[in-house]
Amino acid sequence: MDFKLNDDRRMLSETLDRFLRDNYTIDKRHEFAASPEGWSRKMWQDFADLGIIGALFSEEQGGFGGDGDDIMVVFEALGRALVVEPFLPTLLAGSVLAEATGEAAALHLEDVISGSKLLALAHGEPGARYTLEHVETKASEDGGTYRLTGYKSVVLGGGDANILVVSARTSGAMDEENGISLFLVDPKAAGLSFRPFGTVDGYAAAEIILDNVEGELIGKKDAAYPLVEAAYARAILAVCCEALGAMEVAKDLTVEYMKTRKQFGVIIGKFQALQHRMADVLIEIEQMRSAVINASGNLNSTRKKREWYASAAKHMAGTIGRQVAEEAIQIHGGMGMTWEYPVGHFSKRLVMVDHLFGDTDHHLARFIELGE
Amino acid sequence: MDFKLNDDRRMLSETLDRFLRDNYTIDKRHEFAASPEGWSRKMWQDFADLGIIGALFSEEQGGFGGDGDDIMVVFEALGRALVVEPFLPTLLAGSVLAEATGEAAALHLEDVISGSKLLALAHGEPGARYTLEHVETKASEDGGTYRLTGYKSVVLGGGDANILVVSARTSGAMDEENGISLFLVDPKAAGLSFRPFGTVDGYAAAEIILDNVEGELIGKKDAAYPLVEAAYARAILAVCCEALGAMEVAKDLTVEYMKTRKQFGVIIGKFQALQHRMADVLIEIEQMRSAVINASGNLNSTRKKREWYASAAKHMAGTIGRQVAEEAIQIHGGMGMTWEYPVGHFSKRLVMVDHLFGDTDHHLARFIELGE
Amino acid sequence: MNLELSEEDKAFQSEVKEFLETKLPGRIRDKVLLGKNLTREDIVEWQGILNKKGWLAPNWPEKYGGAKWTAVQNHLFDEASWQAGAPRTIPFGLNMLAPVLIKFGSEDQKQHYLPRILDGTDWWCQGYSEPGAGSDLASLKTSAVRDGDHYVVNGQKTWTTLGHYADWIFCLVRTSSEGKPQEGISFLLIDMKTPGVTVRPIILLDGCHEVNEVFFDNVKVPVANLVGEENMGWTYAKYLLTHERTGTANVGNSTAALARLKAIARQQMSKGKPLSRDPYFAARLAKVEMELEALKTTNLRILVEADSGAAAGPESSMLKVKGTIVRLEINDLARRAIGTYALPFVSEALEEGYNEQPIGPVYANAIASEHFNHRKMAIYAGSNEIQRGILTKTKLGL
Amino acid sequence: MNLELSEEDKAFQSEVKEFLETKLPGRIRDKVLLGKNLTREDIVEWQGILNKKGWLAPNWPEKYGGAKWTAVQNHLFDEASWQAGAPRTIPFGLNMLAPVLIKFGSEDQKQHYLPRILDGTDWWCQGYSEPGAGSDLASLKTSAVRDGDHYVVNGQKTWTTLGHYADWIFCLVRTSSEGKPQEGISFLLIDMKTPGVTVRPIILLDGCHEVNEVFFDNVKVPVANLVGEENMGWTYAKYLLTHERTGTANVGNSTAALARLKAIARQQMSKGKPLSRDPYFAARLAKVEMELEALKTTNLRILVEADSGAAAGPESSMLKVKGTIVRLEINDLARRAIGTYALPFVSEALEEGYNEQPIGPVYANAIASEHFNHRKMAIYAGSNEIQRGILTKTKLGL
Repeated sequence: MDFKLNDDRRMLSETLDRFLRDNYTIDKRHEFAASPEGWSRKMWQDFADLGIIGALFSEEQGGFGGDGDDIMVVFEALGRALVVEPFLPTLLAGSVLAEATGEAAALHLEDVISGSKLLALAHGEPGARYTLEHVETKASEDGGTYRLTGYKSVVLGGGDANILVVSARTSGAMDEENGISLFLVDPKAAGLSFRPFGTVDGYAAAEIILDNVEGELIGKKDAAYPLVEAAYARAILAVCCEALGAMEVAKDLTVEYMKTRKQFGVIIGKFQALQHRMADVLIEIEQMRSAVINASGNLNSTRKKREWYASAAKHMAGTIGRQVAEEAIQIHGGMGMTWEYPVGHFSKRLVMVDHLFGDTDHHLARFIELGE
Repeated sequence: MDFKLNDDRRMLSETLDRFLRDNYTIDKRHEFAASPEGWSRKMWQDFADLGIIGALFSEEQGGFGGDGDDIMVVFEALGRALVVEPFLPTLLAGSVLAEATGEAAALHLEDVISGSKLLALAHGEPGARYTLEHVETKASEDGGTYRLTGYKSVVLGGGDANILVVSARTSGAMDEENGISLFLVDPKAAGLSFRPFGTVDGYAAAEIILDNVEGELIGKKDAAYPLVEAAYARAILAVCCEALGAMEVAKDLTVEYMKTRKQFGVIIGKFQALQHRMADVLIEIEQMRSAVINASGNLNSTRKKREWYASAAKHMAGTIGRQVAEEAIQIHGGMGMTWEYPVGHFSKRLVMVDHLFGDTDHHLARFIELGE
Repeated sequence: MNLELSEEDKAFQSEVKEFLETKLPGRIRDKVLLGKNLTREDIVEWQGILNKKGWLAPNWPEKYGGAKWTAVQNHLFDEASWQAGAPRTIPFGLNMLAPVLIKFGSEDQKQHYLPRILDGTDWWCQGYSEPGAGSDLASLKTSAVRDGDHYVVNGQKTWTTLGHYADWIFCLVRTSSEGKPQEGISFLLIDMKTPGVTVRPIILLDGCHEVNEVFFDNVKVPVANLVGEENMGWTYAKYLLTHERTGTANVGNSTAALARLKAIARQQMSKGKPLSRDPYFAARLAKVEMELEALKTTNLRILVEADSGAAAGPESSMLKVKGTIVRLEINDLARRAIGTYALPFVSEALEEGYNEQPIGPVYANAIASEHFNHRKMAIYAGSNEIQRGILTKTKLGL
Repeated sequence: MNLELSEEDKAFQSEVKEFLETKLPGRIRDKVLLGKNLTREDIVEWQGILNKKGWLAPNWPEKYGGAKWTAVQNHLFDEASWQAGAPRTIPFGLNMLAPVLIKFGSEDQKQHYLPRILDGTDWWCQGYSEPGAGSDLASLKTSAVRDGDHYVVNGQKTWTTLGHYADWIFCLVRTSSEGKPQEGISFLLIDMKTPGVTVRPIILLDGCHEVNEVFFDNVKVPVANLVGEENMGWTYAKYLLTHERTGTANVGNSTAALARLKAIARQQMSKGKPLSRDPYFAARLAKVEMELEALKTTNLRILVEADSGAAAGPESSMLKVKGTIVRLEINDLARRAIGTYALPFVSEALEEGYNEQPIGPVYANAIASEHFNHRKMAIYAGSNEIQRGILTKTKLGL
């Protein structure tokens, strides 16, 4: 057993932290989020040049990382800065792509890692809630060409992708794991329409409507479910790490505020009721860190263990995230409610993370099922 | 709408409170609980003479009360003193008996109200958990005589009753509401055996094993379920009121202790973390009181409303009881862990109430079902 | 005890229901039910309708326009209004300033200001909190210095809700620095159009403009605008805290919100069943419903008792704490209920006249932003920590 | 990072498992697994077996009998012992006195006392708390006044666990009232057979005799029984707090208890299904299991870091708080799991030789009483409130 990062990861962590400290203040973040695209192309290229995108993929995928530890290091730092650039869609779609295809993927991934192409995975649908096996979008074959029709909802990075990876049903019933296939779709293809939007916490996403759109089958027909599930496990780990980073900052900002804000002639940090609540927050964040380590350490374990620990981490990100978010706002009082003061944005992110890749209750049910 | 007790109930409340204050200190309570029977015959007669047993039954049942308000007044006072005498079995079995039979009941109830006879309802079984429709005990008819065979578990007051009311299946499957009938059984009847015991919080109960025991059918054959359910609703209200009384005392003892116990040179009542926790306890107890008022006010409402509010009250008695019990012990520290100091006994009662007539989760599920 | 409504109250309930059904404009109702932004005009319109019926200020003395409602009737009106999707009335003039004027104001002040509150001439806002004086309100610093027949006011107020709509502001100002901080505070009425008054928006974390900073730079206020006696403002402000309780527990608001949440939960599907039948969601819903059912009774117990002349007490602290916990929990369930569609946020869709098709279900757009916005409930009007402190002192005696 | 055990640790784990399977007497194991009362002899017997293997005091320096275990090995042993139903070793001599003696005691004291702890000659108990000095330990009053080559000790200790079994007690006593309260405390070893020492039982709320009051009435204690320097006792006691952490998080104990709880939940039936498939019970179980899985890692992270020479820190406060919360939650689920059979309590059934058929399932009898007894965990060795205070100061800097 070993709970230390190796030297490469420590360096990656320091590099990224330093870069974000220098280039990604909360004001910059608001500026990027408020821009027309909702994020910064320039920053994205800088991240690529720093090797941060490459750190998410293994050497055989063309990157130089791709382990749980890499995801932990990168996304915790991104969470501390509330980075709005499309790391989550890149990880999610990149993971699927890398596993689904061999050489074709390598070519695409090379461009993704260099920052010149953007990916998104269009998988979720309005009727799916958080289940991964619910796919209504249909792909029908006609003379070797597949055509896709359906509706994909809240596709992270969906409005900006140069390549869309779209799941569709080639056989089986609506809620079956078998029968789902993956397709590469050109976002400019005929029949494709987008409704891009920003999320309430500042990230770019889109609804994607497919009306008889041409797609290129990648990977084995009907057998995409395990790939999608594995990619989501990586994305769950990533978003939990992001949440962990945001928790740390929300806690630190709150403790700082408690040291400076005076009421009744003393700093509010002297009020024992608040102290004990923050001590609990501290403990819970340590638990969150451990849950993330468990999920990371089991990313290459059996499917059952990987998913069990991923669900535990995501459930805990939901409960602890809520606790940290609420305490941070409440202890800040009015200041916590403002746009201007940073802490509220961390709270928002912490709550909304619960709506990505399955919420608290979804992963509770899943944890129970997997444990049976 | 009116939230005041009428004059009769106010007098009943004052009489009982005064009597308990004068005659039922915590030391007396321990003495009664530690006696061979586990409670005091003399106290029981005194309660009867004061009219406390009669207050649980309506005039047409031979008493002079029987409303939700009567149950509230009596059981809250009993809970404040942790009275170990068999009020709950008397209410439970008496309610069933009064509804099941006409004149026969009146005769028995007269003796019960005067204190000369004791009743118990033997309904629960080892496989039933908290469901009321699960009855495996069988009653078979042979020439007009019924004979009962089965196992009844944790029968409150079961070891001391002069008359047992026993439920048994006369038709239907193990978990059906239809097919349950009620029987009067003489505790000295052949084939009946008892395993009396004390509960961990000091109340008398027994396991009852029936091996071809003669029983007298009361009420309509196969149709006892609604009577049993209605009687349990009354018992649920009663035990929630008992819990409410115990909560009030546990809170008061804790606040008293906070005013006298010094650590670090000040009374611990000055520690804000403890203050806020006790403020929450205070609020929760007021909520418990309201839940009890809701259950009481709907006791004669439709079945659905009666059971819905009863389940809400019992669920809340479970959650709030736990919170009060734990805070009381925790804030007392070591003293809360001792037999000698009273507060721990209130905590024990509050936790164990969760195991009577359905626990927190049982009533949560029931509340949901009834609300659908 | 008796939980049934009297015949009289039942008749009142029907009257309220019918009034709301016939008089509440559908355009306004739809905005409220979908969480869209109400304009100043919407609110003024609705308050005008209520005023015409004589129901805008039911708890004022009859001679000023009150309706002599009992606590139960107040509760019934509150509940029905929320259920129907009526906007809340703006409390600053109606429920916060008016009781103070009625109790402590001069006859001239009453004659002048009260009718203008009712008929919508004056929109009032509240000037209590300051950057350094939130929970510790008594430490406020905005000063009013007597200069002939004027006070000269300097300082800053903050968290001024709808201050950008207001014509007038009632302020706590420091007129003396002698004695305890509470002893040098006065209650002053200030015309927002007076030179030297500046309103600056504070954007909340949901991106909305609702509260403001108000700056006073040598603002001249006639001495006639002082309410009651100089340096007695703290007493007047405290009087308010124990006076108006009907809405404290948020019972009407929560009841309506819960009903809407249940409707959503029946529509949302989870693994092939309505979400309302998912055991974990159903459990969350049931727990908050149990709490709310109990809170309704706690609320009525306290209101009816206060009505019957029992001393106004710290019970409103309980209502505030539990009321916000319940209300915020319902919001939390609402954002859970809509799943991934909690994420999209189209702020323009909150405005009147937005006609595009919504992203996701029509009820979803405002839910997350409202969730964040409502966190203020546990902070304003005495944070839940302040309320627990009050309970500690008054009810626990610690 | 790496969550896998090394080959060496896996081998160690097997060795421990085999040892427990072959050497732990079945009679003792059954008592532990059913929550029955262990006698003094049971414990002495098991400690003797461990001592023979060299595993009774693994963390002592090798020259006194230690085993040079790593943090991970300590954890593995702890986990396996609980799982197997081995009694816990009594920590007072082994883990609380011994490290102080080893660090601060004289060579004579080490030579004399350490072997007697190992071979079971001396059963030690701890004399820290007093009626007026619980959380605020430094306010202790039991006095030791020097009189020639003796101290004369007067006062009272309380909550003395298993004091009625003990041969010796190590005490914090007041030798000076100068300076801060912490500065006048000494660490003294007292033979329980000395005239003037009286042990009086305290019955806990589960009816069991486990802790005691110990009274000192002019008890003469040789000066040679002073550990280290006079008035330095507080430093020695604090040293202990940061020294022994393996069991603080209760991880081994909780893991075993959770496994047993799951077995019960599979046996108990609820509405025709195993209770483990009841969604609400399953949710409670899952939540505590997630917490425990995280706590295992939190625990190992902290232990491994401490092992690697990082400064001993306040992290044990986290382990204490979360560890007791998890452990007590498992108890709470256990009492829920057995339904109505949580109620019956037959205290004789906890004693050896009780042969009657149990009331309800055989595993049920001790569950409720143990539930109440275990509440002590959140109180003793620094209550969870004290731990939160430590975290506030040290980790939050408030």
